[in-house]
Amino acid sequence: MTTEAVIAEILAAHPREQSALLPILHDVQAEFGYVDAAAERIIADALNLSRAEVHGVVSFYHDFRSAPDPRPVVQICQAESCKARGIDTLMQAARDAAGERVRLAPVYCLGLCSVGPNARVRDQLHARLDEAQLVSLVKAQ
Amino acid sequence: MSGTQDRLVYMANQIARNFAVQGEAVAIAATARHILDFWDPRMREAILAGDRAGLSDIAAGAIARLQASP
Amino acid sequence: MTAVRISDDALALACGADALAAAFEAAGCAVERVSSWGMHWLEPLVEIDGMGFGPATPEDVDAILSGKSAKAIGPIAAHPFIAGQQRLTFARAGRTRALSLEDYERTGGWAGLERARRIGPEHVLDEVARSGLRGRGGAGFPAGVKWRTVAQAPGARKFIVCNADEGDSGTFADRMLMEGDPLQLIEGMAIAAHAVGAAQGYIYIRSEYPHAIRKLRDALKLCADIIAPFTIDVRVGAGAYVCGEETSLLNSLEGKRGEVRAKPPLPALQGLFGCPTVVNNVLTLAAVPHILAEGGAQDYEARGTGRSKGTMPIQLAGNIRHGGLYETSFGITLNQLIFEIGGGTASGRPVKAVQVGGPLGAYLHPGQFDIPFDYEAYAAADALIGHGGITVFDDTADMAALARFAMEFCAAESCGKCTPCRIGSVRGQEIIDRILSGGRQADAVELLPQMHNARLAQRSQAEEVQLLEELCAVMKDASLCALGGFTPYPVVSALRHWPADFGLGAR
Amino acid sequence: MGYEPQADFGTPEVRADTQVTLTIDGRSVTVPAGTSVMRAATTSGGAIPSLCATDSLAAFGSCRMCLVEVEGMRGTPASCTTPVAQDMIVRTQTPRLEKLRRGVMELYISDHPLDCLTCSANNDCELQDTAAEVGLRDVRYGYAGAHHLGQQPDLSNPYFLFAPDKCIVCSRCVRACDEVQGTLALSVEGRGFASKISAGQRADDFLSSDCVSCGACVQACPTSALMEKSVKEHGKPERAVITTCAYCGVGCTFRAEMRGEQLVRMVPWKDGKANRGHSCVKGRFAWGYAHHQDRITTPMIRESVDQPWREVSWDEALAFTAGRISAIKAQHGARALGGITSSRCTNEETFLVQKLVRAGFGSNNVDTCARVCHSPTGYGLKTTFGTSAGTQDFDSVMDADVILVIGANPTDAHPVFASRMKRRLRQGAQLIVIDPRRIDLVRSPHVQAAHHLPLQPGTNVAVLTAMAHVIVTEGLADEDFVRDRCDWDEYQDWARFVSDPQHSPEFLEAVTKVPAAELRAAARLYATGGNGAIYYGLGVTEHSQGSSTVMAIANLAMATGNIGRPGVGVNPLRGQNNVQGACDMGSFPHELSGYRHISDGATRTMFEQDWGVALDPEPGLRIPNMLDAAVDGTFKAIYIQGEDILQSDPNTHHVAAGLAAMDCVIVHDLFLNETANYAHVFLPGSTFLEKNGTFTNAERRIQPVRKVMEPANGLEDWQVTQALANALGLGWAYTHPAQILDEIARLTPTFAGVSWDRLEREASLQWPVNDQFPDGAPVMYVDGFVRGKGHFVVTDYVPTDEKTGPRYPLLLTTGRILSQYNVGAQTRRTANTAWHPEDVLEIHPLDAENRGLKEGDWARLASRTGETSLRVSVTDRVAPGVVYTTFHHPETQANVVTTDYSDWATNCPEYKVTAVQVTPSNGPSDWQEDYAGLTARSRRIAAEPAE
Repeated sequence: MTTEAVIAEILAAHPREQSALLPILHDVQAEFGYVDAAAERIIADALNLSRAEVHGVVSFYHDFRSAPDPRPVVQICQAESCKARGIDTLMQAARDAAGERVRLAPVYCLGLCSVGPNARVRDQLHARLDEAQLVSLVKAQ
Repeated sequence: MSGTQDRLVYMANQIARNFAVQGEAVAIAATARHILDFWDPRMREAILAGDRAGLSDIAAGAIARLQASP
Repeated sequence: MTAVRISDDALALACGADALAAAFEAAGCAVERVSSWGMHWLEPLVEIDGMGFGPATPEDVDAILSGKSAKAIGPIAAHPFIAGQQRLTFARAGRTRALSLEDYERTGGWAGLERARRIGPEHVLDEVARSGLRGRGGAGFPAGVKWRTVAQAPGARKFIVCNADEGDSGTFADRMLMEGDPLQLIEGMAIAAHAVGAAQGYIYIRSEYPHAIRKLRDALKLCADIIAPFTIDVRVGAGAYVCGEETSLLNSLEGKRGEVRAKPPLPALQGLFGCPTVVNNVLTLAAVPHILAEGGAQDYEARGTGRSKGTMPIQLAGNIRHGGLYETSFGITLNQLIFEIGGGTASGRPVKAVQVGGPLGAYLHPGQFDIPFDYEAYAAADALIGHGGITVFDDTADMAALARFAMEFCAAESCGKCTPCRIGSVRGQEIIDRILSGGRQADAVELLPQMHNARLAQRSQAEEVQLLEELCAVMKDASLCALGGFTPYPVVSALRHWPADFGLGAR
Repeated sequence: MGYEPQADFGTPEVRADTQVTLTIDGRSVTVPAGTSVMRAATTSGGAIPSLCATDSLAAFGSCRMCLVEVEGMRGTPASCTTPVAQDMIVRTQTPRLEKLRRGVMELYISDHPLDCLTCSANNDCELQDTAAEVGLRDVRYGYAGAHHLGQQPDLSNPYFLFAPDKCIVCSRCVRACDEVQGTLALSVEGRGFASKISAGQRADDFLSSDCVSCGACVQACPTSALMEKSVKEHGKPERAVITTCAYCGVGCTFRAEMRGEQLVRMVPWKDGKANRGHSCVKGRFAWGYAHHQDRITTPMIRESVDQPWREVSWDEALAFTAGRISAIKAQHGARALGGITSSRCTNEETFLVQKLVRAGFGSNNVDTCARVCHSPTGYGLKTTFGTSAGTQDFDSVMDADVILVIGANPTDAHPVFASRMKRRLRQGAQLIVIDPRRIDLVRSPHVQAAHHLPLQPGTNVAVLTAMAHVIVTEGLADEDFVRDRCDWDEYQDWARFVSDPQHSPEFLEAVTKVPAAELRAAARLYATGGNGAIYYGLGVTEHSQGSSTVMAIANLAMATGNIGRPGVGVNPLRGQNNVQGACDMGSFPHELSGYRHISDGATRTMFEQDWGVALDPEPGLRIPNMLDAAVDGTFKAIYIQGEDILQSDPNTHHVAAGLAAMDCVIVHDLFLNETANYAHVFLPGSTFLEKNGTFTNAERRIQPVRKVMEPANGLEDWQVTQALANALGLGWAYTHPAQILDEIARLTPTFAGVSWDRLEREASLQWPVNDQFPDGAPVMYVDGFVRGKGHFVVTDYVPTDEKTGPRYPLLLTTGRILSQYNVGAQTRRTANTAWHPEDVLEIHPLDAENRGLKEGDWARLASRTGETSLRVSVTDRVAPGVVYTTFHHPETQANVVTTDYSDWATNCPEYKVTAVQVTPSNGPSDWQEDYAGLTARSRRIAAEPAE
């Protein structure tokens, strides 16, 4: 299917209202891994919004990317509870393991604050990470 | 449309056609009144003097009325 | 066949609960996935006939089944961590399956909603007011007052919005409740809808909580008939901490940039789509079914201290030995929570600081650990309870780095609307860096001869500290919302109590 | 008047029944409930520093400069977002507030350029002013931190630039685009410190974005981030003159901001009641034609049109002209002479031209461009309501619940009013659009028509009759209103007529091509949706049944009781700035000012006594009749002020033949226009910036036009007309247009209370202004119709004689575009050509494919009257079988193909329906090339003035 057709299918599953914008963007992001300028235009037209509005929304939220990034992503919690449990001391090793191949994305809290350091890969959660576990998690991607 | 006379006949017929819905008697009076109100004298004179063959019944009635009491 | 109960809460999963459950099934057991008891250091926790084993791994299965496991903790319900709590909101934690209508009804589910429907909206509003329930999201605003405002506001359309954008580090009670007892939250929203005359509700969950999102969506399918004609949609955030602020959450729900709105107008009068809207936190709404059950309001009102009524689900997090969910009446102290209940630090080192109330909360010094857990008492100490998260740090913590992180976090998550937050948080990081490097020389621009008014002399470390304090005052008093307004709490408290970490003498 | 920005109260005015009294810094202040503390403070003379607040936009609360202390309230609330309360005690200036404001300002300046003295906003910058107000003396953060400096400015828009490093991210531009203009072309991109203003998407600049260049964002910007290029070029203005725009019929008022005789910028005047502080790309920016090198400033004459022009003195030009006119009059009589008044000129100038024709030439052969635009409005509304004008003021739209737009394209042709309409639509009013094209209003961000009826061009009457059928047969008429206000017998006749099954939507669907169910739904909505307001334009009038359509509209409004209060009414959207005024001033050949027939003895006597001459009691020739008579040899000379009939009137060949047949064509204009190709005398004209007088807009609002600069040719247009009159021996002695206005008031009952002094005091008046309506009438017929009872007229659908067939299978309809105005004489001489450099033909994809035409291809557009070539744009905005173009460019001359079919009652040309064929073409047609050659020859000017 063409990009337009896929987006049309996504749009068909949602009401044509501005309040459906985030759900639609989530679906487009999930489908393609990004929401680019062309997608912004199609969505704007469907919801009768201006393309500036849609672009403003897309660029506001960290979950939406404007361009493809084929690298696997490991989200590592950098918030206080994980700091209290030593995440900062593991980051250099994680960065070394990731190199250019894996994208390490900071996340501020996964809600597992009593068992950090924590990481997330897609919907898989990982807790009580030590350096070896974090490095192998990054390398496994 | 070629020529002023043709054009005047067309105009008179067009006016008549739009008044026609009100019935012939009213339409003749209204068409005559309209021509009197809005046409330059030379136009009125020209249509009175010219060939009326192309006029519709209402338009012809209106022109006749104008001729009777200009 | 042995019946084994293991949590399917995200935290248990992160600790390996699925592999453990598979191992028990492989060993021929009937595994039932239940909510978490909230004793996180024991997750994955295995329950067989009321007896607990944890934290368990697949290697422990044989020993557990043969009764020889060293990980046995005895009867779970009698564990001091559980027995010492006053669980109202988390009464079902560990005891029921999240998506079992049967379990829910058996444990008193829907009683509050049924009674609410019986007594009518006016009495519901009275009872919520009488219970003294205050917003659990952080602001502590009386729920009864908010509901009544919405109920009385003119407007054909009204909404119930559940703020489940639990972004504070050190908090996880919302997540646990949504994953473990979603029906209770739904029941609370249905009661609110009945009270104020709303037909539609939304639960706004952060995208970092995929398990909670799935559980709530499934739960809503199960009970759609029960809450009808009220309907609820689950909406997913998109990576914006600031959307935990209620007005920015509303903008996000409307499909807009998650920028904060100025108040007034209050959301209770002009909220979602400009209509009167109840915006309450998960814990606030989840407390409502108990309050609406027979005698619930009196029970609730009877607990707590001063104007802080009822119970608070406190979250013990960070470097703590016994971390988890601890629901108790207001008035408890940090000393009790950290040392008696939490068992001190996980690292075994001395406690240096405790941050209460998430990234916008003050760092409390051990000298302040006797302050009673109470909205007003904390406010008096320039601290806040927030969402009840307690993050413990041991003596390796660098409080200057944490202060800088507070500014960094604010800069990363600022919506960008108001100036103190948008620019101030960036300048805050820069000043802390300069303080740590001992002050600063005039920069190239200041040294230009055109810059007649700029000061050419070095700015001393003390002057930079003063500038940081003034910046914090500007952010605190001038920011549009709590993100910019409360970021100074961790910064100023770190500076005040641990000046040495900033390279300063005692102040 | 000196230069000082208009006062800004920070937040919009609030209207409330209750008043609240509070204390601000010890002063007692009383304001309407709901007013912000900021506005209350400003009103009472104690402005609070602010940056994100401006009174054209809803309070936003982002800059945090306007914090105040309120007794009993925690913290320091922002005064812009805090409403007043009874007995509130506010302090706006305390040590704590001073410190906070200075602290916030210190943050702003830590990320802002420091080159105030060389900034184009120097001394006209709110950031600079506020920094001064809060006493910022040093930025202790230094300048080495993170910042946004060094970003390249966006210079893409011809008129303004965007310098992102001067932006303080207050969002005023974004909010202005959203709230005031309604285009939503701007957004904030990113968040936090990375927030920046974005025109459209990441790759967009202002020119490629949805921006319509209305200037609202530039107006809203508190710094020089968005700045007029003209200010950058010329410097800060030093004086300002309030005047009225000379583009469309909205009648926006502007501050013309001047430096010496150089116009620096036009800024919408916030107190203007027509525009309420808003503007469009034409009025705001497209004024460069006034300084254009093409301006002719010296009179020119020639014996015959094959000769080059000869530049001469005013005296020689006037003597030459008077000589020719007198000679023709002597030989052929007064009725061989005539004139055309201009809807672009002032009321006073228009009045003088018709006076010159009637009293000087001695004929009633005077007409105006309304002949070719809104003459059916005059006829239709006078017949039904009794007055030849719209019923409402523009503010009325804010009370409308259902807005019916028929044959109008407000976002292009009346953009400032369209923005108000869109604001009301965003508030929830419902919209019905009746138009062959899917105009922008049908669907654009946050606006969606409830019903679009894409009718076959030429079937307006059928569609409106079908709507009436639904309303009457479904019992939706407001019979109480009709019995009270209208002639009941006539209503019953009308109701019987429309109830006929032959007028049902289902029966007429074959004619109108409008789905019957959709038409029924639209009719029900209009009749039952609350206040229903009809807005219409030239898509109604420019038809063989233009007058019938106007009356059909009036019938609908009366039948549903939508007359006589705010939010309802029948509202013609007038094309040119003073087309209402030109009609009011007696520009039609059959009537004197105030719409009184020339045959009425009492009226004529009044004029004859005042003017001291006898007047011809017979109606004169209309423009098309003048051209016919010229060809016939009975019409010999014409004085045309500010019109280009060759380009704007239909059937160009016929117009050219008429002009060529005359002995004396006098063109009085700014430029050597197309008509001047056939002229013997060219009298240089003055722009609206160079004269005093009044314009009357579409809501009957009379507003002053003030001289901003001296006329380039030395004379205002009324002075030229007077000089010509005096060359003919009339002895006029007006020294100021105020005296002409006094004469108009003396001779015109509906203007009795109008005077220049009063307009100076009250800024505008909506006629009628007389004993019955001493303060004018924003909404008409509140207490009944002028003619007594409202008059229902049965309007039969009579199809046009212009029919498609095998040779000409498509229907052409014509219209306007935002950036160009009318024949383009002004706008083509500005940077507006960036948006619309040429006329293009819109064609449906199916029709394009059948003809092998692709986007941008040249096509030959032919009708039975002529042909031209232009590029095509393939779009489904038009239905299959319909093509569309604009008529702004003489290179295209779209009117070469339009016919001389016209409205039955007024001879308003049928521009909107022409049967055409479209075929591929290699480029401009032979005729276009010949015409270009003719124009070049005709515009030759002799190198040396003849002795």
